[in-house]
Amino acid sequence: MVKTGKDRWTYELTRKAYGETLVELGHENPRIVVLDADLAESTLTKFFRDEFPDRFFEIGIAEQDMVGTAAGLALQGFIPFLSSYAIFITGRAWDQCRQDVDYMKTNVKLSAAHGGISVGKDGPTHQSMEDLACMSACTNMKVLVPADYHETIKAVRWSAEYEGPVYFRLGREKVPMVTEEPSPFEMGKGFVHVDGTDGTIIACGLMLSQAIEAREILEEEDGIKPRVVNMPFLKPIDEEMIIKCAKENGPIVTAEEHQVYGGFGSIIARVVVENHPVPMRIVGIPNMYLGSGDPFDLLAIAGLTGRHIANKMKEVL
Amino acid sequence: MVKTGKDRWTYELTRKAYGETLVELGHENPRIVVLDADLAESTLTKFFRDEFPDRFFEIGIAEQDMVGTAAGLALQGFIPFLSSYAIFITGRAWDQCRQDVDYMKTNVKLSAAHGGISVGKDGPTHQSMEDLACMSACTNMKVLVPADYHETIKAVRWSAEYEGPVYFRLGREKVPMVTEEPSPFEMGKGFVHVDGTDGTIIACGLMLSQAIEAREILEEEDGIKPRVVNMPFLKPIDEEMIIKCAKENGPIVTAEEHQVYGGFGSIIARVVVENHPVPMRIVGIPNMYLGSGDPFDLLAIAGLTGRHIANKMKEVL
Amino acid sequence: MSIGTANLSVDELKEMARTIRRDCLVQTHVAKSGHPGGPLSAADYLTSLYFNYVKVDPKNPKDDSRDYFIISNGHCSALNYALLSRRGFFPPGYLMTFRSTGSGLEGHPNRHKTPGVDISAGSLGHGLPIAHGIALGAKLKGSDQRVFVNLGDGELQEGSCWEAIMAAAHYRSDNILAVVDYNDVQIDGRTHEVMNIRPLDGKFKAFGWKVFEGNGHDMNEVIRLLDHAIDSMGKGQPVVVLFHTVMMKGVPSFENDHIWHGKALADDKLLQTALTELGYNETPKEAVASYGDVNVARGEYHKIMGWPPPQVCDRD
Amino acid sequence: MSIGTANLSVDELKEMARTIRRDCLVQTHVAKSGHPGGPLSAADYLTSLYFNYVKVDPKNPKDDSRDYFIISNGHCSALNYALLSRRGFFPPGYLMTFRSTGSGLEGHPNRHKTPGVDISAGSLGHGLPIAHGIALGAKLKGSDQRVFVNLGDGELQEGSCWEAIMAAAHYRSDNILAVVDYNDVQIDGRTHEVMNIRPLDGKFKAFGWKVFEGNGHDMNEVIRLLDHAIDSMGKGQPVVVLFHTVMMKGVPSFENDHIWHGKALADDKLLQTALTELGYNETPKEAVASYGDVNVARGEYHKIMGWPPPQVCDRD
Ligand SMILES: Cc1ncc(C[n+]2csc(CCOP(=O)(O)OP(=O)(O)O)c2C)c(N)n1
Ligand SMILES: Cc1ncc(C[n+]2csc(CCOP(=O)(O)OP(=O)(O)O)c2C)c(N)n1
Ligand SMILES: [Mg+2]
Ligand SMILES: [Mg+2]
Repeated sequence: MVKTGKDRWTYELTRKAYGETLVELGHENPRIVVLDADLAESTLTKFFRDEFPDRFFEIGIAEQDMVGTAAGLALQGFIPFLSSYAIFITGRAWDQCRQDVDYMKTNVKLSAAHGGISVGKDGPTHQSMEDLACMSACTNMKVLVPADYHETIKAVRWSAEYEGPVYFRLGREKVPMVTEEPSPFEMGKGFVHVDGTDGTIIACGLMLSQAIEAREILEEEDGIKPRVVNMPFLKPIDEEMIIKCAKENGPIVTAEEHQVYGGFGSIIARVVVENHPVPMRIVGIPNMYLGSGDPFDLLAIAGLTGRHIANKMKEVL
Repeated sequence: MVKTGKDRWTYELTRKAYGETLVELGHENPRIVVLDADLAESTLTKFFRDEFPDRFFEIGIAEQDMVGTAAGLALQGFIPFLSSYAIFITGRAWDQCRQDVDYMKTNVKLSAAHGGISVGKDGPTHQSMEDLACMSACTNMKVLVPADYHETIKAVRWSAEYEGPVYFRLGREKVPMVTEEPSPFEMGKGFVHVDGTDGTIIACGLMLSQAIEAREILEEEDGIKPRVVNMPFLKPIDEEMIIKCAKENGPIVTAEEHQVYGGFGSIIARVVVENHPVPMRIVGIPNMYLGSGDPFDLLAIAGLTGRHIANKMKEVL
Repeated sequence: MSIGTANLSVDELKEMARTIRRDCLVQTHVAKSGHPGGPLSAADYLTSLYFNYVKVDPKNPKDDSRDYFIISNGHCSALNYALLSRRGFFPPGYLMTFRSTGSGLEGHPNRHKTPGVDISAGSLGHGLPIAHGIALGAKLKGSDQRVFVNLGDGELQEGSCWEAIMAAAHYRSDNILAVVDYNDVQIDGRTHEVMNIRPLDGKFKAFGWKVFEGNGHDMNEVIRLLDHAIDSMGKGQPVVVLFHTVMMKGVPSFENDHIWHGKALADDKLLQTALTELGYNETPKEAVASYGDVNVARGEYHKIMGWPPPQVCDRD
Repeated sequence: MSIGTANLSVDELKEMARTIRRDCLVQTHVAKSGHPGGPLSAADYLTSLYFNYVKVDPKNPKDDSRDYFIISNGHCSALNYALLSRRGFFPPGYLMTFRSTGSGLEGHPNRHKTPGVDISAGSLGHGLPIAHGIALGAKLKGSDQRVFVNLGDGELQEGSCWEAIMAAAHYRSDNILAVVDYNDVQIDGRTHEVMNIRPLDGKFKAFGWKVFEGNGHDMNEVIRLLDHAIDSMGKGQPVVVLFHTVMMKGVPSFENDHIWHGKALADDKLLQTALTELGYNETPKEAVASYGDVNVARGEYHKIMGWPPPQVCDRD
């Protein structure tokens, strides 16, 4: 039997990777500065705050001001990483993200903690299901969702080097460690995580673990071997990889911890219909609020599981 | 020669339809109230203000407060229509739209003036290219873009009757009158505007006029007769109509005055790949800021013209 | 029962506040998550306000003539639920479902899932604009409903609060009373160190509000302040009471430490200390057990909400 | 030329302000769109501030030691452009491309397209947070750059302004000076009627700022106020000057009417009246012609920006 569910993986916090990497970057580059809006204890920018108090700006509960202030610091040549929960960066400060960061092309890194419904017990007001749609619509923004601890380190380091606006989304809970320290990572690129011949599952964020489980279920139950692609970047999206998968393997199932409207699957669907139409299924939050509860319960209710992805692949193959 | 461009149509302001219809509704239903954030002179809620000063709430330049206040009025049983520019409702108050209107399911109507790049000379800070992505991602929100003056009247009247959150987008400029007073209108429905057999062009908002021009260009130049569908609702999207068009006519070209990420075309692409994959082209703003300038210049630069739609249809047929 | 207040004596209010503190601690203990700190700092003055001033009918939560009571800083949900259940909207036993999957008592209040909750809160800075909309609506309807809204002091860093503070004064909305949990604590530390909001009285005054200020834990002072504040309503100006409070008040071992803002006393030992300090002679287990059979409470709650009967599942 | 101020005499400043008013009226006239009202109310004090206090080098707009000058209410772009061109950043002739397709002088300033523009503005309430970030950055770099930021009075209704006002005081950012165009007008009417922001001095003081207030049109008073204000910088507190002004000041037929907030004197007759009232003995045509050949100016501008030479198109 395929091992699914909680016990199969080793888990770690992506925000821990973030907090730790910021400290390393702080030592390497004096231009790195960090801002938070009264969530340093939770986003783990507190590691940086405690190490570099002069380069840490606590803004209090004022996300608009935080984003604007970060843009100002960027104009002075600094590389600001700012943190809050995904829903508050996107919700409270979208205009600032759009005008002061995206339109002005300031070198600001929007680090969005607590993305997705796996926020769990805090409930819908804290669960961000729409941030990827809102941020991907921004013209210059690079948008990515690292899969796990290792990939978060790479994403944060890449963000510091890349000159321009970046939005990356982390989670609240510990998530399965699926990539390795030496796994590949490159802007705008997806990577074949497990190769296969029967359709492709393309996933980002914590859904990569579920995509892997889905593949194992499919192989065991039906001898179906889909390719599994890890695609951390929503923008730029890896068109080449998507087209290649559509051509080589046919049907595609995408998986994301996000509302199906405007998210990862929609972006991929657009590439598919414009280049090489194949049947698809988009696994995401089916346009509903999940309520508050245990993170894994909520993911299951929303259909964000390996089992669900596997069923969708069977439907479409 | 197909008559294209400015001279072909009669033009009228959608916001005029909005302002006038609000006054009619105000007479019919004492529960209608209107809010504005220092743009009554421009959104044309001033008609309502002057007629019903007690039911008009000027909030000043404070969009967050306006949306929250509207939600409060809705809790008291009123039917609030609130107005600002699309970019400011979406940008400054997305969190309020999401939490106080969408999540709380309050009966608030978000009337977004000055959508799209046809805002023109005010430039990118005032041109909303992302609102439809941000709003369609909201779970309970109904999202629509009326094509013209007549359809705006229907949209406003429908909004007043429908119980729940609605976002509709109007424009700054006068736009071609393409629908008739008796043209059909129904929640979540698209309508065949001109029938045809060779592919389908699906458009919303001012792009409907360009879709019609595209059809005429195609017929004249190549004898191609695509179906033209007017689809004002992005959410709920008319899946049935989309699937029917894909099955009957094959290729689909969509046309919207919005960033291609997360907009109208993406929503339709998702329906297409999940139900009946056909080749598509998505005509929208190609991930760029347009600068300020003459509205029709900007539309042409972005490729939002009948000619461009026609070329895309040729590509895909 | 009909619309009205509970009209408790000072001693009854004190005892009720103690009960409610216990409710908050046990809820968060059982959920192993949630926010105890703010609830304990606001417990005294909100108990007084909610039981003795706010007119509601627990049997008819949507009564047209009710006063509105809004806890804008929705992370104080445990307090909100404790107040509602003790006021009679639903059985206290249901508090033990707090934050569990499927419960009506969500991490942050959801107006569709809890009787007596007027707005869904959680994102800070939303309550006052909504409250003001309700207040404007009351006047437009010609109703003498009043709107009471609780704000966190950290919450007042949100610009959206100041927009609504400005607007309420502009509209001379004198049917709104705000109370502020001035505990000088927020997630990242002391409010005056994180992002100083002082002088809060000066700020509210400059924005056109009538301001009262005092100790939020001395029940006699609380009543005096609320009496004055409510007398000041209806005079062309919105009114605010700044209640100086102490986070985790009532359990001295935990008082004033910002780490309890959002951290439950999940550990039995911690809860034991707190219960003892609150004057309860019981173990955490006994405390939880005292709420009775959660499935019975769940059944009653579902009946109140008109929901289908709950499925009793093993996990509880 | 190097970094510094233009150091004009009072009479020169007055004349410069008159020139700049004309620039604003002619720009919006030619564009048949844009905002003349705010530019004319801020013309006197911003001319004084920009020419005599803000240290810049027009030949090196990004000079590392420059002061920052930010017009947060970006709809006053015509004024921003007039100030920049008269200060020497680009030829005034280019003003005649204002708001036309492809021009660097967009409807609202774009930092990538206009030399001397430090931020892209247009959405109100953004300038102060950004300015404060720049100020914090200056201190962190150990630079004595100062940040000057202009705010509209209507703009101060945005909560985001109060967030930044709070933060600047919290951080004791004394290298920032805000000036407010207190013209009591915004799009929908008189600011005190649309959404009253008074008392603005009391609000800023309660938020911890040092406040100066006076007449924004009396050039001697403007200079006195700015001298005092700038002397007050560097003392642990952010500083603001509230300049009482009159919308469309300088052209009495149009003064104080909110319809001119965002309406150009597109009509020749209207511009004629205004030019005459400003003391210019010329027709609108002559006024426009005085700016010279727009294609020459465009060529120079493209050179300054390092853009490819402009394509001369028929429409101009
Ligand atoms: C808009 C928004 N930003 C951030 C948060 C995260 N958050 C929850 S509570 C809190 C601190 C609130 O401080 P305060 O209002 O003083 O409440 P107290 O800690 O005293 O209970 C923060 C930052 C939020 N809920 N909403
Ligand atoms: C966030 C935002 N909301 C609304 C607008 C539209 N708008 C442009 S100018 C203006 C009025 C500004 O008033 P004020 O700051 O007093 O400037 P003045 O009219 O005096 O020039 C408004 C509402 C905007 N630009 N940004
Ligand atoms: Mg507090
Ligand atoms: Mg003004």
